[in-house]
Amino acid sequence: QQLAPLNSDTEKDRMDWSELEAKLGPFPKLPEGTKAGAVSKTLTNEYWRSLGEGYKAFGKEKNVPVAYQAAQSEGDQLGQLTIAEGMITQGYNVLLVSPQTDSNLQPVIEQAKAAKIPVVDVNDAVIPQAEHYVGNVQRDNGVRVAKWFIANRPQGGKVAIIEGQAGVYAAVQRTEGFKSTISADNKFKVVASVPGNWDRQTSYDAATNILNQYPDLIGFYANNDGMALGVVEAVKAAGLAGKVAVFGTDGISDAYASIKAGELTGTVDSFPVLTGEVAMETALRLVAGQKLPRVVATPQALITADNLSRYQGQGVNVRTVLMEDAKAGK
Amino acid sequence: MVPRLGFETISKSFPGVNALTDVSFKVAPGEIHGLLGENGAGKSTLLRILSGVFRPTSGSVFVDGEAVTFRKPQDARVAGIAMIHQELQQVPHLSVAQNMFLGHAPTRLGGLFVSRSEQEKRAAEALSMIDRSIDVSAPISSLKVAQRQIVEIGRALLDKAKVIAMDEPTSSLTPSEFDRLAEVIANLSASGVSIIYVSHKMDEVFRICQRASVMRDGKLVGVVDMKTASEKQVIAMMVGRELMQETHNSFATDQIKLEARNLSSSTKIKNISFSLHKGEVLGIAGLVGSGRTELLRLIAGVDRLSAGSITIDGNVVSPRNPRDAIAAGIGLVPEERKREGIIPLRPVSLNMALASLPSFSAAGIISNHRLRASASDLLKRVNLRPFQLDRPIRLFSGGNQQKAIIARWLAAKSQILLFDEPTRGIDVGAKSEIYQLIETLASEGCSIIVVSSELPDVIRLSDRVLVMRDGRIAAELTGDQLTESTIVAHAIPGAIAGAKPGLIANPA
Amino acid sequence: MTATSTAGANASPAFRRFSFSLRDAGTLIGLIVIMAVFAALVPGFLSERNLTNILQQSSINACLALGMTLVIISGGIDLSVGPTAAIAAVITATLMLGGTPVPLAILAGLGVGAACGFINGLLVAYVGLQPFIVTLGTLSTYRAIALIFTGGNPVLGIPAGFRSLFNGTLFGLPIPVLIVAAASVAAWVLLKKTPIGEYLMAVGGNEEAAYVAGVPIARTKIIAYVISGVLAALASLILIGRLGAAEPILGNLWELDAIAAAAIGGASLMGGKGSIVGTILGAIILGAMRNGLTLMNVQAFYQLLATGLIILVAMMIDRATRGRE
Amino acid sequence: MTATSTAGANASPAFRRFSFSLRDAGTLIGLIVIMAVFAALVPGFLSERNLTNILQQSSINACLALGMTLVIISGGIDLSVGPTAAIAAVITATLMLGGTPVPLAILAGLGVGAACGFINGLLVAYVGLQPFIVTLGTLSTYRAIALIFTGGNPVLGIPAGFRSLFNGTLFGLPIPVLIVAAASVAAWVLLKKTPIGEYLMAVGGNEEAAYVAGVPIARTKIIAYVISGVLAALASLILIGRLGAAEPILGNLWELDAIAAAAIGGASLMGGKGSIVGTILGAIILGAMRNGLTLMNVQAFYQLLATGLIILVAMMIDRATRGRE
Ligand SMILES: Nc1ncnc2c1ncn2[C@@H]1O[C@H](COP(=O)(O)OP(=O)(O)OP(=O)(O)O)[C@@H](O)[C@H]1O
Ligand SMILES: Nc1ncnc2c1ncn2[C@@H]1O[C@H](COP(=O)(O)OP(=O)(O)OP(=O)(O)O)[C@@H](O)[C@H]1O
Ligand SMILES: [Mg+2]
Ligand SMILES: [Mg+2]
Repeated sequence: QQLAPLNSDTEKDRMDWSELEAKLGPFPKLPEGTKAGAVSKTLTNEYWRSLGEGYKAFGKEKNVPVAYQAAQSEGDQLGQLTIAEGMITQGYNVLLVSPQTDSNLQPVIEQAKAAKIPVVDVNDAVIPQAEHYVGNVQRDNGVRVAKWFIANRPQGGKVAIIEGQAGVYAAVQRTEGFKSTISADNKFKVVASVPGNWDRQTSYDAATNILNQYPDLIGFYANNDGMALGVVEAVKAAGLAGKVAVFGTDGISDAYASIKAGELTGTVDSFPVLTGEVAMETALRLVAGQKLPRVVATPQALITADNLSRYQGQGVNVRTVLMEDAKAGK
Repeated sequence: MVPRLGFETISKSFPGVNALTDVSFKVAPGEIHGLLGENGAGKSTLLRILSGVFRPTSGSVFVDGEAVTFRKPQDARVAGIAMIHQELQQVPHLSVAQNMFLGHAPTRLGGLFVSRSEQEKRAAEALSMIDRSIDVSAPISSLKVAQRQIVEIGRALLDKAKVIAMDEPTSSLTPSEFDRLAEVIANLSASGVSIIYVSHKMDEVFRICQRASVMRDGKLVGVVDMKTASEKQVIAMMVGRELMQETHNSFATDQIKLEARNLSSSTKIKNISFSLHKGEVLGIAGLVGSGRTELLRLIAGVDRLSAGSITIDGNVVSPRNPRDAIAAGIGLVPEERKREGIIPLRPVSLNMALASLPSFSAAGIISNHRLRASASDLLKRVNLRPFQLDRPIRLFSGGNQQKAIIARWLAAKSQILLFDEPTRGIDVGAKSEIYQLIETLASEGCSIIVVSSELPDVIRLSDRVLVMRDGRIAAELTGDQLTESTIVAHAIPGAIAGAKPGLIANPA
Repeated sequence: MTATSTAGANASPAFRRFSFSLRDAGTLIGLIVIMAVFAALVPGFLSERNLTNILQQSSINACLALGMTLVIISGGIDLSVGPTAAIAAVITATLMLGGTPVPLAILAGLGVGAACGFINGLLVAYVGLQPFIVTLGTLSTYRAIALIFTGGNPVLGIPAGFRSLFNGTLFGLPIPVLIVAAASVAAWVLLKKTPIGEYLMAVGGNEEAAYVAGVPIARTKIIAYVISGVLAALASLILIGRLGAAEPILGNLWELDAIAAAAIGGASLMGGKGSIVGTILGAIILGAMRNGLTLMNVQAFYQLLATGLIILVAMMIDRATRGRE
Repeated sequence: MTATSTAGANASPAFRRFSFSLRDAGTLIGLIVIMAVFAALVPGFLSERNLTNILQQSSINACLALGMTLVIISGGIDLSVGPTAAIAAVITATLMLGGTPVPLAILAGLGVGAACGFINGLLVAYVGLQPFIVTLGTLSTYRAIALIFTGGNPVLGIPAGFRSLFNGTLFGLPIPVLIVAAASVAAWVLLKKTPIGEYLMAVGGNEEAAYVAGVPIARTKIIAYVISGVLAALASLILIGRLGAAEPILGNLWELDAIAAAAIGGASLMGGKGSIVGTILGAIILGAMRNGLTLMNVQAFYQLLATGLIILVAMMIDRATRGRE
C-alpha cells in the first residue's frame, strides 16, 4: 500500500531527536553481525563528510561497521543509484541515504523493501516514498535568518538572496522560508534573489553586482556556507564590511572561523555530526525492530558571534547544549 | 540538331575573383568535347556549375535545348549529368561500392534497405570496363590513388547519363589505363553520350576529343577542331604566347650530394642504393605502385627507414622525421597536394613560409617585412596567379597551390628537392614553368629527384633515370638508353622490349 | 595489378563480412580485462544477479550513447541529451497525471525528444552553426524549459501501469535491457543496412564528397539529432519508470558518459567513424567499472580517479590494439 | 599578371594590417547589441563602475578561454581546465600556508598547471588519443587528485600579501583585468607573430601537410596544452586571490564557458581557425550577460534560459555577419 508522499517539513508523524531515548527507551540490543551502509551526495562538501563522521562515530560506539560512500560529484544521479543498489546486493542490514534528488533513489526504496532492509532518508532531498526521514526542517533555516533581521535591523532595508542550484529542494525551501518570513515585515524588501549554484565564485560575482546596484543593501542570505563565504569576500572588496550582514547555512568549520574573524555574520548550523549520529541511531533502532515515527527532526541553530562560544570551542559538548536548547524549546 | 548541352554567357565570381566571364559554347550529342586552359582558367568552375555544385552568377545552362537550373548536385544528376571531379570525392570509411553509389544506392523493400549485393554487382560491372582488380567491397581508404581515381570514373559510368563531365580523370593514371578509358569514352560517344573532357595532357585531348574549347582567365578564347588544329596552336591559345621548345641541359657535377645505401622500408622498398650528384636531375620512373612515392617519403623522413642509410655530403643523416630531412637540406613536393601539401585556410604566403619560419624570425618574432619580401619574390618566381599573397591557399587552383609548395622549398633553401608527380593536374604553361624552374634550380647547384608518370617529361628533364619495379631498382638508364620503350621494358615484368607504352596490355 | 594485391582483395570481403571488426574486438578485450580484474577482486562480481545488474545500470547510458554515436558519426556532437531527456520526462509524466493514456503519453514524450533533436539539427544543418556550440546552447535552454515547465518541482505519482512497463523482466532480463537491446539492433541496421546509414558515414567522413554526390546533407544531419533526441527521451522514460518520478533536473551530466561510451567504442569525434557494437561495449565497460568500484567500497574521490584513469587506459588499450591510423 | 590582381595584392596587406578582421567585427557587433539591450533595460549598466565590474568578472573566463583558443586552433580541446585550476589553486595555497614565499608559490602553481597541460599534451601528441577523450579522462583524474590532496576541504587563510597582489587596482583598472590583458597581448603575439602561432594554425588546419612541411607536430600540440594549463592555473590564482580560499571543487564547468567564449569569438572546433581578439570579446559578451541578468534580478530558471539563448543568438549573429564559408 502506497504511503502518502512525504513532506519532511510538515509531516505530522514526527518526533524531535531529543525525545528518542525518552520515548523509545535505552538503545536496544542489535542482532549479531549488523552492518550499516550509507550513501551520501558527495564528499566534496564538508557537510556530507561530517554527516559520515556522525554515522561512523555512532556505529563505532555500538560496534556496527559502517560503509560510507558517495557519488563522484554532486548531481551524479545515476552513479548514486548504482552505489545504493550495490549496497542492497551486498546485504547491509540498513541503508542511510542522502539522495541527489527527490526521486533518483526511489528504486532503492523498492528494492530494499523487497529485501526487507530498512532505509532512512537523511536530510536534504526528500524521497516521497521514504518510510523514514531524519533531518532538519529546511524551511526553518531561512526563517531563522529572516527572524534575525527582523529582530536586529528594526529599521528594515534591502536584502538579497543567493540561491543554491536551481530546482534543488533544500535551496527552494530555504529561500522560500526566508523570503516569506522577511516579506511579512514590510520594512524589508528582497531586492534580488539570484542563483549562486552552490559556487563561491558565482556567488562572489552575483554579490558584487548586487552591491553595485544597491550600495545601501543591509544583508545577504545564502543557501549554503560556501556561497556565503564568497559573498563575504565581495562585501569586503566593495568596502562594505560591517555594513552588510551575511548569513550562510550548514555551519561548516570555515563558516565558524569566519564568524570568529568578524566577517560572516552568522550561519544556520544544522550540526551534521550530530545529525549523523541521530540518523544512525534511528537506523539501528529500526534494525532492532523498534517502531519509530516517520520523521525524526534534527536540531539547527543560528550561530552568530554572540552565541558562538556556546556551540563551539574547548569543552563544549554540542549534544548537551542542543539538548538544553531542545528542552528550552528553541 | 539540338545541341545536347549549351552554356550561355555563364559568369561566376567569387569574393575577389571573377572565375568565369561570359562563357558560351555548345556540345552536340555524342560529342567528345575537350576543355582546355591553364590552371585557374576556370574549367573546374564551369563543370561544377554544370553539375549543380555552384550556381552561376549569371547566364544559363541548356540541356537538350531547355534552360535548366540546378540548385544542388542531385538536380544535375536527375537531368542526366554525371561528373568526375578533379579532386577525389570519397568517404574514407565506406566501401568502393558504397562510394560509387553514394546518394542513390540501389535499395530493396521499398527503399528501406540498401541492396548490398546489387550495389556491389553493378559497381563491379562499371569498374570492370577499366580495371577488374578493384575489390568493390573493400574500404575506399585501402585503395591507392590511381585506383581511387578509377573508382571515380566508374561512378560516372553508373548513371547512364546524357552528359559526362570529366575533370582531369587521368591525372593519376598510367597510359595503359588511359587506353581503357579512351575505349570506354568512344563507346559512350557512339551511344550518344556527350563527354566534356578536361585534361592538361595534350596528347590525350588530341587523341580522343573531336572539338575543344580553350579558356584563359575565365574567358572562352575559342573553340578548335582537333582534326585541324595543331598542339602548338592550341597551347598558344591557352597560354597567350608560344612556349619555347625546351631542350635538355645538364648541370650535373661529379660531386656526390646524396648517397642512399640499402634503403628498405617495412612495406615496399627493398634494398635500394643510388647516388645523386650536385646539380643533377635524377628521374625515377616505374608503374603505379612500384614504390616511387614510398622511396621519396623515406628520403624525406616522412616514413621511417627499416634498414639502410642516407648520406649527404659525406655525413650520415638517415632522417627520422621530415624535420631532420629539412635540416639536412631535403624538401619534398608531395604527391597528394590537398592532403599532404597545403594548410587550406592559411594565406598562400604563410603556406610558402611554413618550412622556414624561424629564418624569417628575429628573437622568436616573425618579421612581416622579411616574410613578405621573400613571399613576393619567390611566389613571383614561380608565377603565382592570382598574385595575392594573403589569399587563403584553398581558393587557388591546383596548379597554383603546387607552385606555392615548390616556393616553400625555395624559401627553405633546400639543396635536394624531391618532386613526386610535380605536374599532376598542372597545365602546359605551368608545367613548362615548373620544368624551367627545375632546370634553373639544378643550374644553381640543387640536386633534384623527379618522380613522374609522364615519361616524355622524365626523359627530357633527367640526366639519369632509375626505373623501379616492385620496390627495387630495375635499371639505371642514361644517355641513349633513355627512351620510353626501354623504361617501360624495365618497368614491367616480362614486357617485350621496344613496345610502345600505349600498346602494352595491363598486366593484371 | 600484381597477384598479391588481387589475392588480398579476394580474401578481404569474406573476412570483413563474417567477422567482428578489429576495432570492436579491441573494445571487447578492454571489457574482458576489466571484468577479469573485478572478478578477481570482488567475490560475487560475476554472479548472474550482478551481471544483470550491470546490464540494467548500463542500459540508460547505452541508450543515449547509441544516439550519440550516430550524431558523432555524422560529424556532430549532442551535449543536450540530458536536458532533452528531462523535458521529455516531465512532459510525459505530466500528461499521464493529467489522464492521458500511457501509450499516448509515451508517444508524446518521444515526440518531445524528437522535437528537441530537430531544433538541434536545424541549427546545425540549416543555420550552419557548430554542433558543439548549438548543443551547448540548447543544454542550458532545454534545462531551463524543463525547470520553468515544472516550476522546478518533480512530477510525482507516475502511474503503476507505466512503471510496470519499464520495470519488469522478460526472459529473465530486465525490460530496459531488452528495450535498449532492441534499440541497438535498430541502430545497427540503420547504420549498416540502410541508405541513411551510408549518408551518416558520408556526411561525417567527407561532407564535400557527400554533397557533390547528392547526399541530402541537411536532412541526414537532422535525422541524426532527431534520433539522438528520441533515444534520450526513451532513456528518460526508462528512468522515470524506475524512479516513479520525473524531475526537471534529471539527466545531469549524461552527455559526458554517453560521449565516453561512444569514444571507448571507437567513434571518432572527427566524424565518419563509429560502431554500434563498440558503443554498447563501451557503455558496459563504464557500467561494469562503476559497479565493481562500488562493490569494492572504494571511496568517492578514488572512484572519480578510477573513472578518469579507466577512460584513459581504455583509450590506450584501444590505441594499441588497432595501431596508428 | 593582370592589372587587377596586382592592385589587389598591393591593397590587401595594408587592409589586413590596419583593420580588424571581419570575423572579429561580427563578434564586436554582437557585444554592442547585448550592451545596448542591457543599457536600455538596466539603469546604471553603462556606469564606469559596472563596466569595470564586467571586465573583472569576465577576466577569469577570458584567461581560460585564451588557452582554450590556442588548443582549439591546434585542432584539440581542453575539458580539464577546471580541475587543472583546482590542483594549481590548492597546491599554491598549501605552499603559502606552509610558509613558501609568495613568488615561489605562484611559480609552483603555474608549474603545476603546466604539468597538467603537459600530460594532456603527451597523451594527445605522443600516444595519439583524441583530445576530447584525453581531457574528459583528465577532467575526472585531476579533480580526484585535487580532492584527495585536500581531503575535500578548502584551503583557507591565503596570505594578505598574495591577495593584495591580485585584488588591487592599477591605473583605475582591477589588477586581474590587467593581468589578463597582458596575457591576451602575449597570446596574440604568439599566434600572429611567431612561428609557433603559425605552427598551431598549420597543425590544426592540416596535420599531415604540416608534418610533411617539417612542423614539429607533437611539440606544437604540447605547447598548446601547456599554455592552456598555465593559463588555467593563472585564472585559479586570480580567483583564490579574490575569494581568499582555494577549494578543490573550484573550476567546475569552467571548460564550457571557456569553449563558449572561444566559439563565440570565431574559433572552429575543427581546428585551424580562431582569434584572440574574438575570444576576449566572446568572454566579455558572456560576462556582460551574466552581469546584466543579475542586475535585472532575473529568476534562476530564466537566467539559465537566457544563457542558453544568448549563446545561440551570438552564434547566429556571427554566422550572419560573416556569411557561409
Ligand atoms: N570556392 C572558390 N572560392 C573562391 N575562388 C575560387 C573557388 N573555386 C575556384 N576559385 C577561383 O576561381 C578560379 C578558377 O578556378 P578553377 O578551379 O575553375 O580553375 P581550373 O581551370 O579548373 O584550374 P586547374 O587546371 O588548376 O584545375 C581560380 O582563380 C580559383 O582560385
Ligand atoms: N604507408 C604505407 N603503408 C602500407 N603500404 C604502403 C604505404 N605507402 C605505400 N604503400 C604501398 O606500397 C606500394 C608502393 O606505393 P607507392 O605509392 O610508393 O607507389 P608509386 O610508385 O609512387 O605509385 P604512384 O604512382 O601511385 O604514386 C603500394 O602497393 C602501396 O599500397
Ligand atoms: Mg580544375
Ligand atoms: Mg606515387
